[in-house]
Amino acid sequence: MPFIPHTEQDTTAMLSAIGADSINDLFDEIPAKLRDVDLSAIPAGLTEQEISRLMHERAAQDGQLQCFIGAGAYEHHIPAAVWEITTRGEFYSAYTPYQAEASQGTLQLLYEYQTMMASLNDMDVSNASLYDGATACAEAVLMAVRANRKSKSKKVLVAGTLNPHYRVVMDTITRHQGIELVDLQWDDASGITPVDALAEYAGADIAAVMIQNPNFFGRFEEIDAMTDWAHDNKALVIAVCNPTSLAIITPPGQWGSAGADIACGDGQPLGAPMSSGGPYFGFITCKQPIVRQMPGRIIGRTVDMDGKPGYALTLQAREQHIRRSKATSNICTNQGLLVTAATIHMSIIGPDGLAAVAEHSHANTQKLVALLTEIDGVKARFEGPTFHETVLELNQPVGAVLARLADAGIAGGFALARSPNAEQAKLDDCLLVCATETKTTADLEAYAAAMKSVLSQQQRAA
Amino acid sequence: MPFIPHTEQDTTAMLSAIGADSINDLFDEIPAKLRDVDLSAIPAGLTEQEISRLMHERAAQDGQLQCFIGAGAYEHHIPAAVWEITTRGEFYSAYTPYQAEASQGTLQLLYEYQTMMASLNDMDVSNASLYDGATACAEAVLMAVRANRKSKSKKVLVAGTLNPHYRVVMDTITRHQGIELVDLQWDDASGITPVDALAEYAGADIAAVMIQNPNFFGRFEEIDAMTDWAHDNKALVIAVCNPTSLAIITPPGQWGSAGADIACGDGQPLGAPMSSGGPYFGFITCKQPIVRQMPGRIIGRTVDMDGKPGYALTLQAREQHIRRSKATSNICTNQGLLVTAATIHMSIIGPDGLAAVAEHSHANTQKLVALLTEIDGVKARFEGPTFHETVLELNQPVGAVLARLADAGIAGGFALARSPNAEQAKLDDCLLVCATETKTTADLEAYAAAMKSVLSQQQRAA
Amino acid sequence: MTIASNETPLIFEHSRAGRRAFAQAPERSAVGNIPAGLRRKDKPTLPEVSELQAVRHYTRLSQKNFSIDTQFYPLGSCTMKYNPRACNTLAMLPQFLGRHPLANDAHGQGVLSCLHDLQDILKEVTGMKGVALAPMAGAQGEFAGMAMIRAYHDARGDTARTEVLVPDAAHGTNPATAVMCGYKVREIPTDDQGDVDFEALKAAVGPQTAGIMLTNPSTLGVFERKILEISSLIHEVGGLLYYDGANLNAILGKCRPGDMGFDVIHMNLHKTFSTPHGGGGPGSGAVGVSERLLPFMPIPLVLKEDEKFRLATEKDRPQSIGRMSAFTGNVGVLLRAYIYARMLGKEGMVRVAEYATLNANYIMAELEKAGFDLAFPERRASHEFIVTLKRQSKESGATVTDFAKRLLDKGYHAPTTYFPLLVPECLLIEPTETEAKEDLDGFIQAMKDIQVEADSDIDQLRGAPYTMPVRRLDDVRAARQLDIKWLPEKGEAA
Amino acid sequence: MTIASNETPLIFEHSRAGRRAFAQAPERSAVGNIPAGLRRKDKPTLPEVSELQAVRHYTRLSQKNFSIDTQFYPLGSCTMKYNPRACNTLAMLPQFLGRHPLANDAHGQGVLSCLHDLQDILKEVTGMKGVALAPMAGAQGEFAGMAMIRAYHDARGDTARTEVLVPDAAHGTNPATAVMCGYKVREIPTDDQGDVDFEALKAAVGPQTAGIMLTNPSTLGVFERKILEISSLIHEVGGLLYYDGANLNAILGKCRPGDMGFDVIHMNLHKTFSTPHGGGGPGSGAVGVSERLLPFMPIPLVLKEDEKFRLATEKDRPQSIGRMSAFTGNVGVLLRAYIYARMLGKEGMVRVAEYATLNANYIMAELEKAGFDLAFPERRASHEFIVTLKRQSKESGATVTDFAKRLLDKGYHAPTTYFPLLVPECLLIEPTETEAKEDLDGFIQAMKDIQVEADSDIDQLRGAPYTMPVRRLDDVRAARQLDIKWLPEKGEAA
Ligand SMILES: Cc1ncc(COP(=O)(O)O)c(C=O)c1O
Ligand SMILES: Cc1ncc(COP(=O)(O)O)c(C=O)c1O
Repeated sequence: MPFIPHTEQDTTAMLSAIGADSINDLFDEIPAKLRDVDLSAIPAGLTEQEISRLMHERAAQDGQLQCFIGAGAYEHHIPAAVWEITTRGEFYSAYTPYQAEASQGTLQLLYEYQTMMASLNDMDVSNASLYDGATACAEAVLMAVRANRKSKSKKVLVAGTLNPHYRVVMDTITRHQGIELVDLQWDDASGITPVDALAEYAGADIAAVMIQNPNFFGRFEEIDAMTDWAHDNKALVIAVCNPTSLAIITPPGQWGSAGADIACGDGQPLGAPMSSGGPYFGFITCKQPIVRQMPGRIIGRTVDMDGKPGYALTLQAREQHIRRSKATSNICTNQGLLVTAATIHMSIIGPDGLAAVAEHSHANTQKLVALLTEIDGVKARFEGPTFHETVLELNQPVGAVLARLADAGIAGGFALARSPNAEQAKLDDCLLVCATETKTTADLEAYAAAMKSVLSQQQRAA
Repeated sequence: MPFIPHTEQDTTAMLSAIGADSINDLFDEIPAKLRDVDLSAIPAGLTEQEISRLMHERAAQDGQLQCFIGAGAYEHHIPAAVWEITTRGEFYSAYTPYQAEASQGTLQLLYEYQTMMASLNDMDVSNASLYDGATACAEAVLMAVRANRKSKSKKVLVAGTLNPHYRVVMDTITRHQGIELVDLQWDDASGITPVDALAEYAGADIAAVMIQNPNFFGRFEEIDAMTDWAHDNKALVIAVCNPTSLAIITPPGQWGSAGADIACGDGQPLGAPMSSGGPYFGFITCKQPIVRQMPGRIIGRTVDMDGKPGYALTLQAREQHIRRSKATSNICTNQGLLVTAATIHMSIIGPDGLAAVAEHSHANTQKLVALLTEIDGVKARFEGPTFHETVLELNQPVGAVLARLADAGIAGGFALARSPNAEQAKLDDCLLVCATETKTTADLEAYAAAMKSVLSQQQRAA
Repeated sequence: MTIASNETPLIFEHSRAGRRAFAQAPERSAVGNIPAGLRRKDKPTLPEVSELQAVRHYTRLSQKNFSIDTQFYPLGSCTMKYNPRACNTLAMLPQFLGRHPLANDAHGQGVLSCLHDLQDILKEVTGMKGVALAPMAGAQGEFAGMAMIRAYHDARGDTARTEVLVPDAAHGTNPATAVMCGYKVREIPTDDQGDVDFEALKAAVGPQTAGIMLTNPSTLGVFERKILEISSLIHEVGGLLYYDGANLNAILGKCRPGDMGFDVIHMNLHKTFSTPHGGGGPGSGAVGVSERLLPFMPIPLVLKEDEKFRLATEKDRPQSIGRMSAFTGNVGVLLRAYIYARMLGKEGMVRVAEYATLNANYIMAELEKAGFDLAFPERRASHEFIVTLKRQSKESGATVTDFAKRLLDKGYHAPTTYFPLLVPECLLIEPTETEAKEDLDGFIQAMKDIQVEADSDIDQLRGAPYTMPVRRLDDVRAARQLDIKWLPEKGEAA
Repeated sequence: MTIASNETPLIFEHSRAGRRAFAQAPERSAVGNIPAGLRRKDKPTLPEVSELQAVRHYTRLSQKNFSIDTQFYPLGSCTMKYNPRACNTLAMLPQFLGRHPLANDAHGQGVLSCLHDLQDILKEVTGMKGVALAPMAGAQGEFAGMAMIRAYHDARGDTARTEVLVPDAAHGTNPATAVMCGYKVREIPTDDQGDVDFEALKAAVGPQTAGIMLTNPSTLGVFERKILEISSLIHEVGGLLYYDGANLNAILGKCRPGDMGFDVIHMNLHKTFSTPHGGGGPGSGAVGVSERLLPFMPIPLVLKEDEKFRLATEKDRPQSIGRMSAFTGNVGVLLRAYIYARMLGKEGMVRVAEYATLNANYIMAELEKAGFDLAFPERRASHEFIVTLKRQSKESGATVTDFAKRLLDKGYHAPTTYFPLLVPECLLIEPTETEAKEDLDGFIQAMKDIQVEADSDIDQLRGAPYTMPVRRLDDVRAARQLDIKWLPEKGEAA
């Protein structure tokens, strides 16, 4: 009986203490007609040795491509220490820190995380995580609508350059609460949201404006002008950011003259492996006055009976287990272990290390773009600088090119035709590429060589 | 400066506290002519990301063969929990438990290990490890010579069926102490040491007789008769055993009417990966009366100032740090972490699990031998049962066959021609095979199919 | 012992400008073509420490936690059972970790096959017709479930249904979720046997009823005996039934929500399927549905076509409620659940429920013999049960909090306290199937000893815990004098 | 805190007949053709526990240890520095772990290339002409070294050399090794500056001198200033010089044993090259040799021929002293050392010595200012130095043991105590280069505080430690009432 410690004697003794004849008797309150379950379609149990072999075989099927895809999930070097400590039993197998005195490890770590995340965004406060970047955006919208007491409209302007995977989740989650999400069109030449696009909403009742910077195309938005416009028009500003960029790019707290009101995003680049999409974690930070509208857990520092400092969950009156139907969100379990990894990750690489990662990712992407745009049939789609992702336009269908690159062991980028944002999907000859600090010059050259060969073969075939 | 935490300010402040102008000044007692070192031939430092890539590339070069080699190192399933706990910082990065109060974790674990190892061998006491099986055999010889007060001869009879890799190390290590190792020839038909081989030494001054069971050929020695003969002739008995076998095979403490006096071997099968040969660990156990001749560390249970039980190093007066030139051995650092793994491994699989591993390894080897000996040109070399290794005789040069099998992804066994024991090396058409519990029937059949194909190709080629 | 009992400074207090784990990131370099105006000028407050300092700090912090790997953790409703280590090791194979979520399906057949097989196993064991793995925790599974119920009614043009029924014993996520899906919540009372008050329920249902959210066994630790009647009642009025699967461990392989008549169910794979809780998450709230909700399942789903696996998209599932996460949900958690499910196998599933139930009933019987009051003394325990200290608290003044804190001193994590809200001074005790009799006995003895202390030395009890890194913390101060971020100017731990 | 401070039962006390981690081993099966007479009849005393019980037990036990990952550990002569985690992770890649030692070299080019490169790096950094990686710890390296010295003399027919010189400050392994190699040991005294007493040495050398075993800097924490004179002296009489590399950390990249005239050296890779000590081992005692000892190096060695790597055997090296282990030595340890060496690189090597020396001299300076007596106040510290409490112990009665135990209470591992034997009441303090100034300051403060306590409350000091899982242990009883194995009949921890 894997994972069950009972000996026959134990079971017998326990049943007799209970006064039951058999384990089955313990289920006698369940209506008899429910108690006949056929599990024959489930395979028989495997030993650890057997499952180990199976999983190794399955993993081998997936292979290991050289990754040049970004689009919301990024390959970064993760120090070996990060997951070795994160998976220590005391972190890995603990529950939510409801008994604070027996959870000071997790609680202090989360307090440190809140500090780091708030500072990275240059915002006042952070919560202890949401599910992922997409749900963080959805929660940010709901939070902004609650927090903007001046607005009645529940209307939120969303830059069309937002990560489209986030955008669809915002739909799923905000749909039932009368929220209206209005997409702003970007400028076709520059790939950023023109401040003019806002003009038509001047004076209208807008609860919030949401801007991603660097945006999905890797381009820098006019964050100062947009932020000031929003505040002038009594709208809150929701910033969506990649934490890596925040080491070297103006953080949300410094956007415009007053800074963004809420800043959120996905923490994956801070120590979470790409893992086919999860688990990652969503972060959300905000200005102090609206902290009581924040969803999710928050840890506070306090003192014990002896006046000694300690940490505990706080502001729980916002949460579902206290406030129930009036909670700021239904979230309960969050992504604690990923935050544990991120906190250790940030501690190990530090502010300079994170800046170096950002700089090298930027430089590698520039180098890659330079190499690729030398090839006949490849050009940059938008004018202007980018962070660590750039949109390229090919003279051939992107899907087929990516398939050929994959045969050569290269995950070549994200085909914008696959974007769930219909406007973005119109960029159907376009490819979003990303080269992080994990890539060597040889890797970049190998990609360019493969691209050259694929394009010339396709050309010949055509 | 990887791994160095000093900021410039720290360094300056420290130098000024010391009263030195530069770090270099701290080396001013070293003769000047020694202080000019050219390290230019050493490569520049790598980041963790760079070394990680390099090591992955090197690992990939080695590939992963299906392993049917035994001969002293065995592939067994190791529960995932074993190394996850073993590599916890508190075990991994601790020193030898000299400060007992701050090392109760390691010390209690070692006490538990001593208990398990003594019981597995059915001996009175165990030490806390030696380097490996080979050095354990060497130390056992030295110990036996010291312990056998009745003998003056320093002569030890060694069964010729001992693992030849152990045998050569015994030479290296015992050579300078006037020890005479006399090899006994085995019976050519059965592959075991005939008790008759001892007859010529009857009445001679023999310090000890060393017997491996199951022996290097996988065969069972006549342990009872040999043990009784040795004791009748005032010689001590040194047993060499594979710990896996001890779950189902008569343990040394039960050999003959009085049991062996010393039992040793390699602990690798208990949770140590094969790792190209190490780190493994040597175990040594003995009868109580000769414990003071034991080499290596021993942990004892005692009490603290409050009468509470606790653990500490004991009988240290045998060791080099106290007894110096009169110590029982020069060993200091041992193989503690491997013992940690073995203790956790034994705890997780338990006595029934270990017996099951032994039984399945035995059964798989029998199955493999049955499949292989069906092939033209393959037959069993020795008559009689074997544990989990068997010697096969091929009708073709073994080296070439193994090379072809390796091309097919199979490490097919150990060619006895490579034995460092010249007598064993005469079995030059012979192959020692082993199939542990890690092998499925499909694996065994794949090996047999590959062997069949290799042999028939070689035949055609010849 | 000292190792962890000293006050641990914050990581920031180890920070010194210019210190760094230099092996871990490249040297700084030029910022290329990013205009100066877009660049950050200040340095964020991330710690500047050496690798050893970080390793030591977080290793020591970890030692301040209770966890399954170190303590018995009978936290009701949370199913704190052993998280097999192999699940972690195998889910972290490099190919799994290194795969980008937008890599093509052809280079993901391994991971997709695992997810597909997991969908199938969960279908069988819950008796549902389809399973989607997208939701990232129980609460998100609830959201997906309620959104499907809403989509179902909407698709039929049945838009007058505005109300969701929720028993008063329900977990807070239930009402919170219903509201997020645009419903009004109507609470249904519990009868004195812990079942839903059937008469009250009958009175509450009507054409406005979109559905009901139940967990069975309920958070009161008892099996809802009238479940089939409830199911008929709700269906008769056109409502649907939602099953909160947080308590699935109690019935795994013994009976199935699908057979009870539920239309949608979420599972907490981080409970029943033993993925670790990680000090707060991540989890996975896979959802299972009945026939009628199949079209509405969240995407992506893993489809199998011609022995190949692929992710279903909006095109495949036009009626889907949509996506719950940017990509494919908490894949790493799903892999752990899959590995665990395969190790259990069909024989193992039912043992989970059996021994979890045996353990709960055993502690319940022993505590009752020792004089503790049970919330529902005439009922069987499911995998958990409730002790109420109402009487004791009157007699001795000892509260549930006092018991909880004192248990920590004795090396046991406290059960869930003050939940469900309707039972006064309650402890919800869930031992799980992976704990051995002698550990249960130790816990029972600890409870008895605390009772003795409550009767003899209440002040001693009130001062607990004594052996943790901190004594009882001031929660009120935590909320009033909000200190939720370290500020450099605050200096040493205040 | 409670987590680890409770008495932890032995794993055997969790054992119950028939309990087992069933996922971890196949079911029992028939024993095939093994005759009944050869089979074991009794069941060995291995614990019968569940997987959770084993995981919990050993996780909790681990928490009772001090370690580098949790504490400052200034254990002189032991070089307890940070063990980079990547070294462990990368040395445990599955291909490395899964390779059988007798697999052919063609399927081991990856691991062999690492070992070969390591040989080269160690040659460069020690200034020796050849390096062999076979020895499995320092003491075995010493054995290999002395066996080579003997083989050298023997090969020249120079068999009258029966004596090995060893300074009185030497580590116990030195004399023990010399004896294992068949030599007599002659002790050489130390002068009042901590150098070898050169006059005494001159008087001791002669045709009977096989060689001398030195460590430089010595275990007294000072650099042997007359090293070049010593080297000439020994070589003049036909002896060879052995370098005990335990203290290599002090001079790494700064100066080289080869340049000092040593003929053979062992390195403790588990010290200088930062492989973990694992609570006692494993280590690696790689040896480096001068030109004249090249033929005698232990096998296997890794050879590079035509860009391929292979292991040298007896055939390649007929004069070799032979094999030290069944296979290739502690390969996993060697991989860790290689990874560490590559991460340091040439720039990093020298920094090791520099900052290790800076740290030691800093603590020495501060302790001296605080009134502690240094064994050699006029000398620079190397990477370690000695404080003697002789005066204090007379004044206050406080011993080195008292200081050591009280340091534990303050969260610091004790320095090495009572070694080297010739300095009374000594503490050998080695901080290593990976500790930060503020941690050194904390240690210095702790020493001062203990001194205050020694002067004010000696009884309090003598009772230390107070915060460990146990208080001071009775070593005498441990040796007299030998209890080195748990017996079922002993029952509960006695
Ligand atoms: C009964 C019940 N329902 C729902 C939930 C919510 O699940 P999750 O925490 O995974 O969001 C929980 C978890 O605590 C629960 O106990
Ligand atoms: C000076 C000195 N020499 C030799 C040794 C022996 O090395 P090992 O423990 O690796 O055998 C040590 C280790 O403690 C030492 O400090």
